[in-house]
Amino acid sequence: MSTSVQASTTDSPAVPERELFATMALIRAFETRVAELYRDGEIPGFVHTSLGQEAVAAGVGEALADDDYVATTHRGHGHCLARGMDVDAMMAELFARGAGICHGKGGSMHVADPSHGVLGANAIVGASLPLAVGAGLSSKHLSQGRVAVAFFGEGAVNQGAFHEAVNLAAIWSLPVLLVCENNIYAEFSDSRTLTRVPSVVERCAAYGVDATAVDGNDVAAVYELASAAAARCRAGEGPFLIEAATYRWHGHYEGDPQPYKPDGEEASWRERDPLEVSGKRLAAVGEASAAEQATLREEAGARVEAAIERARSLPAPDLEEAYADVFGD
Amino acid sequence: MSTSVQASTTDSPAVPERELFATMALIRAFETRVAELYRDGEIPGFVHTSLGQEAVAAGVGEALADDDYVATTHRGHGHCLARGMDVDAMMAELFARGAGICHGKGGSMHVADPSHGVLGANAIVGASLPLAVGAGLSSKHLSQGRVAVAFFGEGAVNQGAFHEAVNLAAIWSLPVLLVCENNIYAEFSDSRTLTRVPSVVERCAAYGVDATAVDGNDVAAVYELASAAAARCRAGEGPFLIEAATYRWHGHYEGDPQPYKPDGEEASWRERDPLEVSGKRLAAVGEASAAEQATLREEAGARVEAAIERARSLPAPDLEEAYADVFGD
Amino acid sequence: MSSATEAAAAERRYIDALNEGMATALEEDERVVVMGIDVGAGGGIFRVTKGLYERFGPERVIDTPIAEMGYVGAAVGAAMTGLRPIVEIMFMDFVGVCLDPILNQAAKLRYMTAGALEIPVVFRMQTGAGKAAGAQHSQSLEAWFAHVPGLKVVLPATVADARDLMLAAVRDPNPVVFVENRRLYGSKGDIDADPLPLGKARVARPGEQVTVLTWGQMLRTCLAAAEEGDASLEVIDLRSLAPLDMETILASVRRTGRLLIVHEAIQDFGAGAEIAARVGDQLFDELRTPVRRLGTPTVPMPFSPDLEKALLPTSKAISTAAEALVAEG
Amino acid sequence: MSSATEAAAAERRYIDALNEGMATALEEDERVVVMGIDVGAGGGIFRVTKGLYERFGPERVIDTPIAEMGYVGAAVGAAMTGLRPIVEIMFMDFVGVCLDPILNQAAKLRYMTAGALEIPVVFRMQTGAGKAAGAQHSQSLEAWFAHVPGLKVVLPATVADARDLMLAAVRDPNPVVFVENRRLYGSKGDIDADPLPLGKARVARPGEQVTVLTWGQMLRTCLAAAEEGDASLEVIDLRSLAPLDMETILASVRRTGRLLIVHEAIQDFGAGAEIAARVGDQLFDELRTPVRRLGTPTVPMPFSPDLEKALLPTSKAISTAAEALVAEG
Ligand SMILES: Cc1ncc(C[n+]2csc(CCOP(=O)(O)OP(=O)(O)O)c2C)c(N)n1
Ligand SMILES: Cc1ncc(C[n+]2csc(CCOP(=O)(O)OP(=O)(O)O)c2C)c(N)n1
Ligand SMILES: [Mg+2]
Ligand SMILES: [Mg+2]
Repeated sequence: MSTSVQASTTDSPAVPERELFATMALIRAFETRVAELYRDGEIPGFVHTSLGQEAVAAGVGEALADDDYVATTHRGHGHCLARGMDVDAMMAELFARGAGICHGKGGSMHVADPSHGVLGANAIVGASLPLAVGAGLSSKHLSQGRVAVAFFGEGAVNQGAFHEAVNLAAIWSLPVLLVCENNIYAEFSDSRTLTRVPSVVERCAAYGVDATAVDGNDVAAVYELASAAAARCRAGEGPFLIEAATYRWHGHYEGDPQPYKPDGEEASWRERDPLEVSGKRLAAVGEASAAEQATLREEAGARVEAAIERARSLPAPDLEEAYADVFGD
Repeated sequence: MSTSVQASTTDSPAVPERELFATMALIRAFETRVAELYRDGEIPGFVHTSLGQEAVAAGVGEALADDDYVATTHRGHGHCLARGMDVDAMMAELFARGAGICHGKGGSMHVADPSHGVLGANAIVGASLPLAVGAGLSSKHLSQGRVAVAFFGEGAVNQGAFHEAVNLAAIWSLPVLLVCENNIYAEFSDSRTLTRVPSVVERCAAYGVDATAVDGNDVAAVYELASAAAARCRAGEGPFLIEAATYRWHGHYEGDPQPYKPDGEEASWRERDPLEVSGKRLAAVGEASAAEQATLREEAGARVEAAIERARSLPAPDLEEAYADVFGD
Repeated sequence: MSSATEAAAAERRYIDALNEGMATALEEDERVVVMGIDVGAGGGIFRVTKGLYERFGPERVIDTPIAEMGYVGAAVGAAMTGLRPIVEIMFMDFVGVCLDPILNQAAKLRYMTAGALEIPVVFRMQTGAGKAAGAQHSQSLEAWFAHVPGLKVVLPATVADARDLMLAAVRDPNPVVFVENRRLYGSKGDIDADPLPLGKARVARPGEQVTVLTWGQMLRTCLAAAEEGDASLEVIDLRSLAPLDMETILASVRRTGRLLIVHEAIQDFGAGAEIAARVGDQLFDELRTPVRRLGTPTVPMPFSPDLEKALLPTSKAISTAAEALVAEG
Repeated sequence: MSSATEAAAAERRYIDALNEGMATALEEDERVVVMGIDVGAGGGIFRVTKGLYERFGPERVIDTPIAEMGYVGAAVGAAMTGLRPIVEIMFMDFVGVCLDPILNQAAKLRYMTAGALEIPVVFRMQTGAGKAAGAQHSQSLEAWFAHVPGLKVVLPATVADARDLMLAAVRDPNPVVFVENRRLYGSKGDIDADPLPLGKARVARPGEQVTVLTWGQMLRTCLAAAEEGDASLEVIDLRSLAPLDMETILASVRRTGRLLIVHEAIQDFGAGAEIAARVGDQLFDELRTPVRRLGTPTVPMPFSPDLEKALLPTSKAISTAAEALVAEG
């Protein structure tokens, strides 16, 4: 049950590695600066960055069609960027500006852009799962062929919402792609101590849902698997779970001193930097030299810098915003 | 993982089949009369009987020590009787009398007797599981060697509470005995349509918890398995799950017309009446002849009749009862 | 002439009017689906959805496992993505296992996305005491939902409203908590030609001396009190707690100078308190007597029908309280 | 002399007083355990339980998976069977995933068993807005719990109460909802020599013209208003919503003739309504002016710090409202 989707070189589309790299570069630049801006007090609230996990967001994001749905978590910036959320509007949101994508009412933990299928980051662990199941139900009911993706961490797997939602996706055979980013930690805890079965793929057998583990720091592998899985969903074969092994370079939240990370662990993961894994391949096949990669990264940095400058210059929301959008009519 | 506890004839205590039969006879008599009394309007509220499932209650109940804990469900009469709950006080409770075991404030769905370790029937599907995990935590923390049993139906397995509780019992290695009565139906639904993995034993692998299926209509088999499992719990080997295949002869609630049961299904289960399965064995080994069995059943009937007569004669609770026991001081 | 139109002429039961409301909603809008435990093939545990499965099929009338967090969350996700689900929570007490999708998702995501997400979902919940269902199946928690910005809360008390408010709730672009009282299911009445909109209270019986404000099942009790007692009572059926039609309330109390609020829910911190507080403030100089409330005392609902009856407001208690107000000033 | 006693002399932070209360409880009673997500090795996400794990070990200070329904339910089960758990729900908003054990189990099982079960459990929840945490991490839902018979609800506003109410809650034989406001964690103050019992309100500042009743974090704002404004305010720190100390409230309002209730929670259907309703009734002839309330308007809490600030009651708004009352009569 755990390997029924293989990244087969014959069926799969060619891997758009250059685009994947560029997306990762954008996420890297965005998260790096957000961490600094948060430290410096320019971004308020809670912030959870996905530095080190860029390949999952980019690989899955690129594998989806434009109108597919994504429901994500407190650590959702990368997923949003990979789905094409406007960098300016997103940065402005983190800055709590009126021109933010949610008019300053959502913030980092709630950035959303339904026009890009992004149903939102979510501050409740596990909440993305039932919501994505609902989106999958809509897609099936309305015969839209849209895939609904739920991103979640391995920590969320212990939540009842995971259990109930995966079972529903299974019995209703919904086009739901379950993407677990297993970054080892849930806050300060090593998730391997919080279950006897740390493999999410194995746990998934309880629902009769096919699942495959993938190297979450290898964007091409993620892309190939996600493409195949999305195609399967679209073909009406029901849900599929991807467990992407990855690592968050930063703390649970920005500022977390991370005493719980054993010596050397982070360093060894940083050695497998998703951008370098991909970059090596790009250089090897001659798709993008080191210099070209540096340019892509600079462009990403400049894009983010421009968004920051713009965000800084924008005003806070009008006070009327506080009272708007509670109800529709 | 699914067969690590075997009913081995050498280690197991001798099966007290006569006692088991007597307990089943008591449950049968009790439930049969409760169904009638409910139909006749003598018992108010909601009533869910366990007719046909007596072997699970008796087998598990007898396998436990006096101070073990039991948390059960809306269908809990049998479990309570098997744990020695006073028949008079229990019947009086169902009649909503002041002398009821809960002073008329609990009723069928909430009969409880902490003095017999019975933490109560419970009207919330799945609620027995976290409560039993808590009782197991107490037992372990206070080094009491008490086993905490959670009874639940196969329908409850789809609840988040099941998922979370089993995982907790596993990682904390608690003396929790999980007893799933798989009677095929959850209300009007065939539970096999509500999951892709109808075997609860299989689903249990997701938690790394050992589990064994048993013929829930064979009281000796249940008893042997439960004894071995309880011994394992007591020895500090952590939780264990028993999936007992059985069938409820009556509807979900008394009065349920049961259109959902296929023709012949109930009849075929009635052919494997737990009392007859056990009775045949008792007669075969010469422990109790058919006549003696009839006497045991008559005694049980008389016991229940006496409880009914008594309950009928008792007054409703004093009105002050309504205001008592909200808080302790 | 459809059968629905024919039926509109005749007197019918509350439960049939609910069914008719759902049937009409399913008929007039493809996007409407009904979801819940046994709402489909089984026709609902109380038969409220009887026949809908046969008429609209399993894709529109969807049976769920016992997994409220999952399927209520899925309903919310489906509502965000184009469906208009009517999702049943069998007993209001069960919100204990599935509040997050209501509290943190449905109620807030329109606001947090600055209106980009629309969430037209109806949460049907059956509520109320008086059937000896015990403390876990008898609660009236409407005050909780009224306290949550972003939720509408309707409580049909009449046969007409059972249909009309159902239709209004389904057509509303916002999440609506739809509270049905089990004791009303068998009550009979006519359908109004001209439905009152959601959000308007209704003067159910004009009177001169005391305004009696109530909702749900207590309307009948208040009307009985008006018949039985000596004071002239103006009985208002509030119909919805959010929106709250203060205009109708204030207009009535301005005339009578006296207000008695009656509800089945626990009086302390119940919804009546809000209305009492507002009227006490806004009509400080016009009130002849203090605003009084009559609800259930602060105890869990006991199983015993006698105790239950002693706790719930009676028509006698209502008329006595009203007369006391008249005597006071 | 223990370090706790030494510390008692000096000024300390609210967060340290909470920690000290838990430490003392763990010290004085073997049966006390602390449970929650990262409360152990990690010392708590806000460091409230810092050092307890090192001092009392992993069996007494227990880390849990992200599985609130499971571990909160287990805490309730443990409380029934001999332990006295202090269980943390990290943000009050998360009760959406674990209300059942609080609402239907802890609050009701003593009553339903006619006192046979005692459930001494403390539910710690951190609450409040003002930190740009967004709508899913900023709610004050104390009114919900106060509406549930069988729960005590305490809300320490001062450093002294952080310790004293914690100890009182742990020693209480009933389930206690213990509400901490994150914004108070860093506030400083002394420990009282003579703790006020749980259930008594405290006159935090005597005054003549208007009684200002509040709790939790708003106490500081009300005290500031008393300093800044022109009216003479008597500020009462309610400390607990259940029990509700009407005696202290009525005595004060009898003298001042005016009452302003201030809370951070949404004003509509908030806890202030109950007190306003009671005072409006019981002091109808003595009130000089209507009872006024000041809470958050009926909108989800926006992320933007500017909007958040605009919604929360300020000292200016409080003194203005108080002055308006004085001007009114
Ligand atoms: C229901 C709920 N419980 C607890 C939290 C607090 N919390 C936020 S993130 C988090 C850890 C999540 O771990 P994981 O799912 O592995 O995601 P990661 O942070 O590693 O991306 C916790 C416990 C929450 N937001 N919601
Ligand atoms: C949380 C919750 N959801 C739904 C119900 C309604 N309900 C009561 S019993 C039941 C079916 C339970 O099925 P199963 O667990 O198989 O137990 P059985 O009735 O077969 O013994 C349901 C849905 C409930 N009591 N609690
Ligand atoms: Mg993680
Ligand atoms: Mg069953």
